[in-house]
Amino acid sequence: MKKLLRTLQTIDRRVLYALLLLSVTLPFFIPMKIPVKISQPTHKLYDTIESVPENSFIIFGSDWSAGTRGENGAQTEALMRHVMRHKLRFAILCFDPQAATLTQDIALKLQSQYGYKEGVNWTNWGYRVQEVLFFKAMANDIVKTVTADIHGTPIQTLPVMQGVTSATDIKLLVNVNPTNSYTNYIQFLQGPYHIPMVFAPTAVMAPEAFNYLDSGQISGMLNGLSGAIEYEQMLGVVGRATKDSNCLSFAHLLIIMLMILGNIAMLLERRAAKLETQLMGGAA
Amino acid sequence: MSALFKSVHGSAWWLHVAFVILFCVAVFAVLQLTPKQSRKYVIQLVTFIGGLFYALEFFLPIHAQVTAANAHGEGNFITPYMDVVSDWLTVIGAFTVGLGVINLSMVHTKRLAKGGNTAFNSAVFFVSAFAMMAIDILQKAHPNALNKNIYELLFSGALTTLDATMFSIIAFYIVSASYRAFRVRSTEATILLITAVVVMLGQIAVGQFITHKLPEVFHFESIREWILTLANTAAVRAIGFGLGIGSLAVALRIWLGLERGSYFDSQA
Amino acid sequence: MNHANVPVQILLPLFSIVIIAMILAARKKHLFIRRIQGLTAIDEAIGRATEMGRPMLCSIGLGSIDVPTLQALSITSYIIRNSARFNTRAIVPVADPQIFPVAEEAVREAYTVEGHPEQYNAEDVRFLSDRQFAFASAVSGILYREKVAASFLFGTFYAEALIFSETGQQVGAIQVAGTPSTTQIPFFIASCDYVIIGDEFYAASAYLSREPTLLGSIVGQDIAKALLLLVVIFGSLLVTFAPVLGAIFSAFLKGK
Amino acid sequence: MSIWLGNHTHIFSLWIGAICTIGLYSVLYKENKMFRFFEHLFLGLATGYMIATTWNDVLLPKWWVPFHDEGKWWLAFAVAIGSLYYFIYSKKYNWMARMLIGLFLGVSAGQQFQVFVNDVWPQIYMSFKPVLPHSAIAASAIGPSVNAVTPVEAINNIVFMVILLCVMSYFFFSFEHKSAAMVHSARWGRWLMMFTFGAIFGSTIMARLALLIDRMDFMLNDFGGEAFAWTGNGPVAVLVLLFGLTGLVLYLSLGKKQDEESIEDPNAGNY
Repeated sequence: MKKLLRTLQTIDRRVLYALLLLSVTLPFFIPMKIPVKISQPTHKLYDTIESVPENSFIIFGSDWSAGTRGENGAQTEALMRHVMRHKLRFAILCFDPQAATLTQDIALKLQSQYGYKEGVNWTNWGYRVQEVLFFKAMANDIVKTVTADIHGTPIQTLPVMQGVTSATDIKLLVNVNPTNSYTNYIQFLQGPYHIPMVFAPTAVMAPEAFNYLDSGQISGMLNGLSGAIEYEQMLGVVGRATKDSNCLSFAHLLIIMLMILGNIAMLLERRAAKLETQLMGGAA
Repeated sequence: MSALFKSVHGSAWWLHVAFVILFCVAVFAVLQLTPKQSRKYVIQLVTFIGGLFYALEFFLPIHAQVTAANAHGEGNFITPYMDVVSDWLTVIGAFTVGLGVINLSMVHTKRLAKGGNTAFNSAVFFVSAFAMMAIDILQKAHPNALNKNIYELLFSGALTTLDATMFSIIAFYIVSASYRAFRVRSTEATILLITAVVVMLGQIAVGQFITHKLPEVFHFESIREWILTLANTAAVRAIGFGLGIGSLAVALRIWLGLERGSYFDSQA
Repeated sequence: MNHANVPVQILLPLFSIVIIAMILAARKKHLFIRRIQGLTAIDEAIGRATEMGRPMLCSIGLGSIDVPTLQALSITSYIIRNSARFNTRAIVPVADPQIFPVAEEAVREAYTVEGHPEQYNAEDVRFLSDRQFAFASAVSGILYREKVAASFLFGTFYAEALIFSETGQQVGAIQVAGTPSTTQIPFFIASCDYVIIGDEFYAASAYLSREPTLLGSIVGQDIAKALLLLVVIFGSLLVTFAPVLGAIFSAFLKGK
Repeated sequence: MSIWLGNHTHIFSLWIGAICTIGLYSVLYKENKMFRFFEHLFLGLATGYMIATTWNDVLLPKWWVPFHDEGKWWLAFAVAIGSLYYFIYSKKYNWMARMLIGLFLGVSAGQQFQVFVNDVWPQIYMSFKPVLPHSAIAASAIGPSVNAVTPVEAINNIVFMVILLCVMSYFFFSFEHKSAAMVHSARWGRWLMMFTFGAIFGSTIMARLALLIDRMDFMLNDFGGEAFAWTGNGPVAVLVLLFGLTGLVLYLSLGKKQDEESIEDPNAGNY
């Protein structure tokens, strides 16, 4: 018994690692759907996109790379599904070189499900540098600033860009961004041109962004992976996030259980030691 | 002034560059004449001027300043020079990359000479560094399919995967760290344990399911949100105030040469 | 904010003057600083490394030439000066090319000041990589292979914080950490032996060196913090009892 | 060659990715030769990439093109000044390098004012919290409109202010915390910080787990789905392989457990 209590407090870390590996892989193969509660910021985001008139032109800013794909990839997929279902025209805009191709892949994967076509319903402006200067110039003249899409096609020839010339033609800003450069969107597009903006940060960055949500500068927000899970549930689809959700639940439960187990074993051992000293007649 | 700084090409360019080099060598030679005991004042002066430029630009009153790039610009008389100065500083700063590379090469060349398994790894280092550098510069200069594909293999196939893998290793370490450290040994550790567990339960579907029959205030996700938006903001803000003032004090000490007891002391 | 607005132009110079005045006033006086537990542990950690005859790791974090990293270098200088007389080796991994020459100079200087310039080894101030996780994997490698006995983690850290401290924990190093990156402090707490929190990071050099000027700076910082707190309390009272005036005051500070 | 590589880039990339992933994960067992190899590969690639991006993104557009192609000869000064850094290796001229370092120290100190204002300033006026409830006030000639404060909000604001004051009181260093109020406030400040740190820990766990899940998604679905498609069910095949490997490693490590040091940390909780 004593030995067991000790062992439970000092499980080899490799065993812990193996358990974690189990808990994040098995749920991929066990289909289930645990309903989640939709949080306020997610609700607001959904309503914001719903309130944009059909066929409006929006910007889909995407600034993440492979490092945060776990969160931002799922968010991008969920948001893009909604944008496509709601029949909005969109342009992907990236300030990270990897984001341009990663987001392109997601759009290509989803487009057939919603009858979308690149160039007609959406376009990818690709990777851009010097965000602030780009925004300032783009706000005045989109065609001249952007010039061509990711394949080098002049954007004025694309059907998706018809009637879009300056910032006033943009009806919504979406930004999936693991860093704090989303504030550039707020400062240089959302603020000056009063375009509604929604934001999808990683869970780590979310607490800071609540300030902007409070002040109304951001109209809705997806908080990390859990935001994406809620969103898929609102959309009624089972996408990447829902599958990840089960892995997440399993892994969380594993960690909580390990913490509790270690503590119980420690307390029991302490009590046993105390009892022992009392029995031995020691004045504790 | 603008007559002097005019673009030149061909042999005139070479002449100008040679002049600059000679001029700088002369200036450095003159500087070297500075007596040893006054050198630290020269360094101090340079430090002060570097800081003064940015401090003045920030503090001096501003007025509207319309430029070609920015119709709503504003600034003071220093503002127009900001871009130029930051470009120069970026370029000069970029030369430090050479120092880093020298250091890395020194360490790994020595290991190569030693032989054995360490030498093998150092060889791996040199080969991969050279390959990545060459292909990255090549694919920018000649973006043909072959270069693009090799780059794709090295960058997306290897480098970003290694990045993501090392990043995800943290998940394993979090498990071992929380299991080992979050024990009810002291008041502080207990507080840590309890809030961590409550917040974790609030962010997974299962945790939300446990409390879904209770009134909304007692839901794990509500408690989590309250902690993160209210309690957390207040404490992080208080810490931030202290950090802000602390960093301001360090900046002032470095700028004005008041730092003591470390390298910046003898520097000043 | 790209430029100072009027309240910033008033308040920020005021804070600065208070701090500078206290530094200048402190040159003669004996000043008090309260105990900071984590910092007392530094000497213990150096002693442990010396006893075991194994090296120490002094990380200055991931920052470039910026104030937190320069402060981290100050603390590192102190650690090296204290270890120089025991001839204990200190490895300083560097993640940014711009801070690299500064770190090299600071470490060399620390050995020279203590009268042991021969102990400086150019290869122990090691530039590894400017890429976050390549740096993290290389530091892990150092921790494992050099069998580091004491690990000091001061500076700006991001996600790699836990990689360093867990690896250090695995090799049995005694670990002291302090960072202005508040989000990483919980991970240090979970896996380091001693952690200094928040502002203690900026008080560290004064606490360690007991230099009068630095202690004066601490007094100045305390006064500036108190002033800042007064502004917050005043503003809160205003928005409570005279909401309209409060709104005007906030707008004034905002500069609109 | 070019076409063949073009057709196989994707599958090669998957294989490289999978091997790199397993290579780095091997450190979870213990530091070993395989990890060392991938560590050095990683370091090498990162170094090569650093040199290339410094040239491609900084020196080429900001220096070489204007200097050489556009004939702005005075940019030669940048090289001359930048080369001062290399005097760091010379005893005699070392101080020239220090001069350049001093310039950059000054610049970062001077920029700190703006950094301070951008970080801290908005937090000041955002901390003005009404601690008593009141109804909404319409905009007037004197000032703007003010939103109503509900009793719940007022209570939350009081909690906010108390936390702010307690935590800040912990960070006063220049006098001994003697008075009972100060001692208690500072102690509560420390506890409240632990409360916050627990919350940060808990919420960050999600982000880190998401990364691991993404990696496993790559291993099982991206890599397994394509490279092991011939087995009929690639993801399951990779899963089986992965656990075979893990089991083997566990068997090896637990077998040798006796001669390894105890993993319990004698100093845990003693920070």
